Amino acid sequence: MTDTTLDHAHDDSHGHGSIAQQADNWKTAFWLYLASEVVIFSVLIAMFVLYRLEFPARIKEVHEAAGVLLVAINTFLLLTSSWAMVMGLHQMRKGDRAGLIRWFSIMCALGALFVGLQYVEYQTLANEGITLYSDSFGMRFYAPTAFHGFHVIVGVLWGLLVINHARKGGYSAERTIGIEVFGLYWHFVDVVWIVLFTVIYLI
Amino acid sequence: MAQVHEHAPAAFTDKAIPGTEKEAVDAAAPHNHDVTVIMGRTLPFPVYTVVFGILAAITIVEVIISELPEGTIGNILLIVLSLIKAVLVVAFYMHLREESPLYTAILVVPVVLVVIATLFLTSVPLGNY
Amino acid sequence: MTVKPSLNSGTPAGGQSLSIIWIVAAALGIIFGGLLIGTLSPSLFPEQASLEAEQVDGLFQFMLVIGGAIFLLVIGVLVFSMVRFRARINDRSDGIPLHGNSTLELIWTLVPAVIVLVVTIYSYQVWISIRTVQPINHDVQAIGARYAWTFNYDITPETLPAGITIDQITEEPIRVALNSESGLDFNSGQLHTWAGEQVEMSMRPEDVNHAFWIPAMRIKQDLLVGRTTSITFTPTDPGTYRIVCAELCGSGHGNMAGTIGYDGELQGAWLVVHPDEETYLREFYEPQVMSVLFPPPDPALRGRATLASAKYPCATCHILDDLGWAGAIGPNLNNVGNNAARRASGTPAEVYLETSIRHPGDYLVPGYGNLMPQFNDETSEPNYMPEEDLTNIIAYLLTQKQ
Amino acid sequence: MATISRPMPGAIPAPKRLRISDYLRWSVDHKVIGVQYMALAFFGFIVGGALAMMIRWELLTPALDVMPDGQAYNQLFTMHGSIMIFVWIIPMFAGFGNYLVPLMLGAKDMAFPWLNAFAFWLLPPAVLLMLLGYFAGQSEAGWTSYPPLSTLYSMDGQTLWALSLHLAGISSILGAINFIVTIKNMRPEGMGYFQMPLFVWAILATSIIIVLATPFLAGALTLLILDRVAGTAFFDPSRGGDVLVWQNVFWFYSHPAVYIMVLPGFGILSEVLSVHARKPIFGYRAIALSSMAIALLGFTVWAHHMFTSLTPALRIPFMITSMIIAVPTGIKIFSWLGTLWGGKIHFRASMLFALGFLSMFVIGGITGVMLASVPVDIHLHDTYFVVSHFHFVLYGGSVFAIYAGLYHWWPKITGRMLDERLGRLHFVLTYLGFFFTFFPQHLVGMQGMPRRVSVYAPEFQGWNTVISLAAFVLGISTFVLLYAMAQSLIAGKRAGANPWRALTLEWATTSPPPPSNFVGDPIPYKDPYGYGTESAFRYLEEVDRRFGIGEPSEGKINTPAPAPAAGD
Ligand code: HEA
Ligand code: HEA
Ligand code: CUA
Ligand SMILES: [Cu+2]
Repeated sequence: MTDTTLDHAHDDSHGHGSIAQQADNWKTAFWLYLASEVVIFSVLIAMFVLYRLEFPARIKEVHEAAGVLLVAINTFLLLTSSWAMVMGLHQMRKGDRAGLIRWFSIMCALGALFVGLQYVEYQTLANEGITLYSDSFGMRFYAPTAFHGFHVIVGVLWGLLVINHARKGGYSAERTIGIEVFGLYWHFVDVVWIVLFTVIYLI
Repeated sequence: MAQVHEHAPAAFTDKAIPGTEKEAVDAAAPHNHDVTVIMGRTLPFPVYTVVFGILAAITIVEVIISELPEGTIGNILLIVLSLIKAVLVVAFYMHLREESPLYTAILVVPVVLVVIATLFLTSVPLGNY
Repeated sequence: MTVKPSLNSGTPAGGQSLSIIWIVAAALGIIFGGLLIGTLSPSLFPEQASLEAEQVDGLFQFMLVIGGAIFLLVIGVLVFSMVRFRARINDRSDGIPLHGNSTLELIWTLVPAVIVLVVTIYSYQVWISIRTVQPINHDVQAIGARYAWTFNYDITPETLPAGITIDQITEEPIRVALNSESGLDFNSGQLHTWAGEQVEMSMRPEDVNHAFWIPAMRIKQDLLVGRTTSITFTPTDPGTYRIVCAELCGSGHGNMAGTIGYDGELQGAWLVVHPDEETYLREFYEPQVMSVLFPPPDPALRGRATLASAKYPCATCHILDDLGWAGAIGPNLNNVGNNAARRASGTPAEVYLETSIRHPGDYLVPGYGNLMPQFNDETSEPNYMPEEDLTNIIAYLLTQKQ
Repeated sequence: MATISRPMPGAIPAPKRLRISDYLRWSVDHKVIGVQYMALAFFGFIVGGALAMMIRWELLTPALDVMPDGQAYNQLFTMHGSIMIFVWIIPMFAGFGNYLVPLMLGAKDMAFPWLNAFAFWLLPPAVLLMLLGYFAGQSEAGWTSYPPLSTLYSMDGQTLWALSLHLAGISSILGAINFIVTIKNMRPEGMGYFQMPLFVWAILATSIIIVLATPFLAGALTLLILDRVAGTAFFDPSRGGDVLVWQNVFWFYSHPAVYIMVLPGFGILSEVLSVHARKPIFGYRAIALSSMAIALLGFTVWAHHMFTSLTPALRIPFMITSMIIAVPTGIKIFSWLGTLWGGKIHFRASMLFALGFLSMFVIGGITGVMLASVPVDIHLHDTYFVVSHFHFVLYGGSVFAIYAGLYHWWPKITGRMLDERLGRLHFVLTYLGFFFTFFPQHLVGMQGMPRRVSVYAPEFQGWNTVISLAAFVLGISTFVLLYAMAQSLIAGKRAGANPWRALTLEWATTSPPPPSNFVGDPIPYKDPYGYGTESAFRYLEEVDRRFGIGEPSEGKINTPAPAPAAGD
C-alpha cells in the first residue's frame, strides 16, 4: 500500500461490527455517563455537606430522632441486591440463563423493598415535621436522597426489562453487554448510597 | 479493549495493538471461576460473594461506630470505611479492576473535581466581609 | 470594493487578486486607526479622584501597553504573511512542508508565561495596597433597595454640632435615643465625605443583590442578600461623583444611579466629596443633625424631611417636583393631594394613601402595574416603615396639590 | 506510483440531494443530524440577533423609549444571551461535530446513531420552552440568573428558562458522550490520536468539558427549580440558603462553558488555515495538547466572574489561574501564525473569516487577561467592557470560526459552491460592523456605563449611537450570507469532492457523501496536514481522479502543478 491508496480493496466497515467493539462502545459511553452523574449527585450532596458543617447540632438532633436502624437495613438491602446483580451476571457468563433470571428477581425485589422502606422513612420524618420545605435541613436531606431513590426506581424498572429480555432468550455467555451496562448503573447507585449513608446518616 | 481490525496496524500508528474478538471473549474468562483464591487459601465461593461478605462486615462496623459517642476519629474512620466499600464495589462489581485504565480515569477525574469543588464551597464563609 | 471580474473569483482553486489584499489591509488600517485613537484618547477612564484610581489606572495602562504590543505583533505577522505569502494567480503549488520548530514553540510558551507572571505580581501589589484599611476612617452604612441607595450616618453625643448639648434637646424620646446603645441616625440619598479621608462603608441589600460602584473611585462591591459586605476608598479630589448600581436588580436597575435633573441639579445617588472635614460638617452633617434633634413640629414638614432624606426609595419611580423626583415608573405625585381623594369613591384620602403604601396592590392607578414594594409596619419584614413615618408622609403628600 | 484498490472507471457520481422534508424527520444519519443541528442553530441566531437589534435600538438614546419598561428590556438581553449561547453557538458546533467527526475518521456514522438523533431531538423542545417563556412572563434575570432575583422576584418564564436549559444540557451531555466514544473507538486503521485532524481533537476536548461541567449546571438548575416551585430555600438566606452557592456552581459550569463555545472554533481554524495556506499546521502536538490544557485549566478559574462578590481573600488564586490560561491559548495563536508563514495563502471567504478570527480573538483574549486582574476587574466588572470582551471572543471568536467553517464545508455538505464574491462582501461588512459595534463598548464601559441597563447617562450617547448603527450594519451583513446560501442552493456551481484540495478524510468522498459516507474502508492520508509534499500532491490528484472535480472545469484544474521541491 502506498500513500495514495484511498481505501481498502474490500468492503468492510470498521467500528460497528463486532461484539467486543460494541461492548467497548457501550461501556465507555456508560462510564462517561456515570462521570456526569457523579457531578450531579455531588452538587446535591455538597448542599448537605455545607449544612452539616454549619449546623452540626441540628444534624445530631435529627439523627437521634430518626435512628439508624431503618437505613442500616436499607443499606443491607441495596448491598445485597448489588451482590445479586453481579451473581446474575456471573451465572449468565457461565451460560446459565435461569440463574440470571433468579438472581435478578432477587435484585429487583430488594430494590423495590428499598424504595418502600425509604418511603416509610420519609413518613417518619414527615411526622417529625421534617419536610422538603419545612426548614433548611429538610431540603438538603430530601434533595439528594429522593434523587437517589428515583435512580433506584429506574434501576428496578430496568432490571425488570433485563429479566424480560432474558426470558425471551436474550443474552448469551459471550453477549452480556446489556447486563454489564445495567450492572454498572446498579452498582453506581449502590456506591452513591454508600456515600449518602455515611455522609447523611452516620457522620 | 482496543478496537478490532483484521489488519495489522500501519507503522505510524501509536495506538494500542488491537485485540481480536476471540481475545475479548477470553478476557471475560476469569469471571467464570466459582472459587476465590485469597492469601493462598481457596474459598468455595466466587469472588463476588467474598466481596459481599466484606462489605456486609464493614457496614456492621460502621453502624456500631456511629452508635458510639461522636468524635473526630470516629468520623474519619467512617469516611475511610465507606471509601473502602465504594472502592470494593467499583473495583470488583463494576469490574474496574480488570478494565482499561481509561475507565478508571473517567471515574477518578470527576471525583477529584467534585471533591475540590465541594471543599471550595465549604470554604466560602457565610459571614460578612 | 473593486473586485476585478476577470479574475473569476468563483473558481474554487484559483489564485487571488491583489485587490482583496488592499481591501483587507484597508480594513485593518481603519481598525488600527480606531485602536490608536482609543489608546491615545486622554479620557479612557473617568476622572481619577481617589488613591485607588491612581493605582488601578497605572496597572491598566501597563496592561494596555503590553496587550497593545502583543496585538500589534500578532497583527503585524498576520498582515505581513498575508502580503508576502499570498498565492499568486494560478499558483497551485503548496507552501513549504514545515511542521514546527521546537525552539520557537518554547519561546512562545515561555515569554507569555513570564508576561502573565509579571502582570500577576503587579496586580497583586495593587490589590494589597487598595485593600489596606486605615485605622481612622469615615464610617458610613449603605442600604441598597430596589431602586435607590440610602446612606446612613450615626449621631452620637460626641458628634453633636458645636454649641449643642444634650440638655438642649427638648423632645424626650430623641434625647433617650441619643444616649441609648442603638443611638440616633439619619439617612441621606447621597454619600457625603471629604477629601483625603478614607471611607469605610458597610452595605446590605434590602431585597435582591446590588453592586455599589463609583466609577471615579474605581471601586465596586456587591451587596449580597444575607451578608453585610464592606468597601473602602479614599477620595482625593473634592467634587460630585456618580454612584451606580452594577448588579442586575430588576426593572429599575438602570435608574439606581445618580442622574442630573432638567435644571442641572443632582438626583439619585451621588458621592459628594467636600474639600475638608470642616466643610463637610458645616454644609452637610450639622444641618442634618439639627433637623433630627429638633424636628419641625408640622407633620407635613416632617414627612417632607423623611422623604427628602431618601430613607425610602420612592424617588426612583415617582415624579414629585417639590422634591425633584423624576422617576418614570410609577404614578406622578404632583397632584396627589387632590387625586387621593378622588381615586376610590367612598375612601377618604388618608385611607387611600395609607393603603397605597401598606398594600400597594389594592388600588392601582389605571395604566400602572403592580410594581411598587409593600412597606410593612413590622420590623421583621422587609421594607419596614414605622407608623410615625407613615403618618408624616401622608400628611405631607396631602399638601401636594396643583 | 499510485495503486488503486479498485478498477477506476472514472469519477464516482455524487448521491442525490436530500429534500427539506428529509431534515424534518427523525433520522439517525449523522449527516442529516448535523444539518438539523445547524439549521436549528441558525434559527436561534436569527432570533437572538433580532433581539440584539432591539437591544441596540433601545440603546440608541439614553432614555427608555422603545421598550415599555425596564423589565421588558431585561427580558430582551436575557433571551438574547441565553439563545445565542444555548441555541446558537453550542448547537452549531455540535452540528459541525456531528457532520464532520465521523467523516474525518472515515467512519460510517457515530458510535450511537440512535442516541445521536435523540440528543438532537431534545433541543427543539428546549427552544420551544425558552420561547414559551414569552407568554408566562419571560425570564429577566440575565443569562446568569442570579438569585434571589431569579427565584423570589421573577415570573414563571424563569422556570421555563431553567427547564429549557436542563433539556439543552442533557442533550449536549449525550452528544458529548457519543463524540468521545466515536473518537476513541472508530478511528480508522492507521490513525492514532496524533494523526487525527485537529478539529477532532477540539471536539474531543470540548466533549470532555461538556461531560464534566454541564452536570454542574444541571445540579444548580435543579436547585433553582426546586426553589421556585417546591418551596425550598437553597438560595434564600432568610431561610438558611446562600446566594453565593448559585454563583459558584453556575460558574463551575459556565466558565468551562465558554471554552465549550470556543474550542471547536479553534479546531475549525486549524483546518481552515492549514488548507487555505497550503501548508502543514505548525506545531500539531502543541495545538492538540493545548486544547487539553485549556480544558483542564478551564475548571480552575470560575470565580473570576465573582471578583466583586466573593470573599476578598479567595479572589487572588483565581486571578493567577485565569492569567495562566493565556499561555496555552497563546500557543495556539502563535502556531497558527506559524502556519501562515511561508504558505501560499488563498484568500477565500472561509480564509478571510479565519484571519478575521485571528485578529479579533486576540483582542478579546487580551481584554480577558485585563479582566482577570482583580483590581482592574473591580472597576470593570459588569460594565460594557465585559460585554465587549465576551462579544470579541464569542462573535470575533466563535461566530467568525463558524462562518469560516460554514464557507469551508458548505461545498461538502451541499455539493455546491458559495459565491466567493458575496462571501467577501459578507466578510467586509461583518468585520467592520463587528469592530465598530463592539470596540467602542470598551470605552463606554471604562467610562462608567454598567451593563444590563436600558437607561444610561447622557454622556455615553455619542458612542452608543455609533455602536447601534454599526450593529445594524452587522445585522444587515447577515442577510448577505442568507442570500449567498439561498443562491448557492438554487444555482450554485457544483463543488466536486475536494474543491480546496484538502487532505483530511471528509474530502475523500463525494459531496455530499453517500449515506454510508465512503465506499469501502477509506485509508487516511498519513498526515492530515502533509501539504507541500509530493506524495500529498499525488494523493490529492488521486482523489480528484476518483471523485471528480467541480465546475467550472477551466482546464486549470488539470494543469500539472510544479511538483514541490521538498520530497517527503
Ligand atoms: C468564547 C468565550 C470566551 C472566551 C474564550 C473567554 C476567554 C477568557 N476570558 Fe472571558 N468571558 C466570556 C466568554 C469568554 N471568555 C463571557 C461570556 C463572559 C461574561 C459572562 C457574563 O458575565 O455574562 C466573560 C467574562 C470574563 C471575565 C469576568 C469579567 C467580569 O464579569 O467582571 C473574566 C475575568 O477574568 C474573563 C477572563 C477571560 C480570560 C482570561 C480568557 C482567556 O481564555 C483568554 C486567553 C486568550 C488570550 C490571552 C489571547 C491570545 C494569547 C496570546 C496572543 C498570547 C500572549 C498573551 C498574553 C501574554 C496576555 N472573562
Ligand atoms: C454568541 C453569543 C452572542 C452573539 C453572537 C451576540 C451578538 C450580538 N450581541 Fe450579544 N450578548 C451575548 C451573547 C452574544 N451576543 C450574551 C451572552 C450577552 C449577555 C446577556 C446577559 O447580560 O445576560 C449579550 C449581551 C449583549 C448586550 C448587552 C445588553 C446589556 O447588558 O444591556 C448587547 C448590547 O449591545 C449585545 C449586542 C449584540 C449585538 C448587536 C450582536 C450582533 O452581533 C448580532 C448580529 C446578528 C444578527 C443581527 C443576526 C441576523 C438577524 C437577522 C437576520 C434578523 C433581522 C433583524 C434586524 C436587522 C432588525 N449583546
Ligand atoms: Cu440595584 Cu441594580
Ligand atoms: Cu470566565
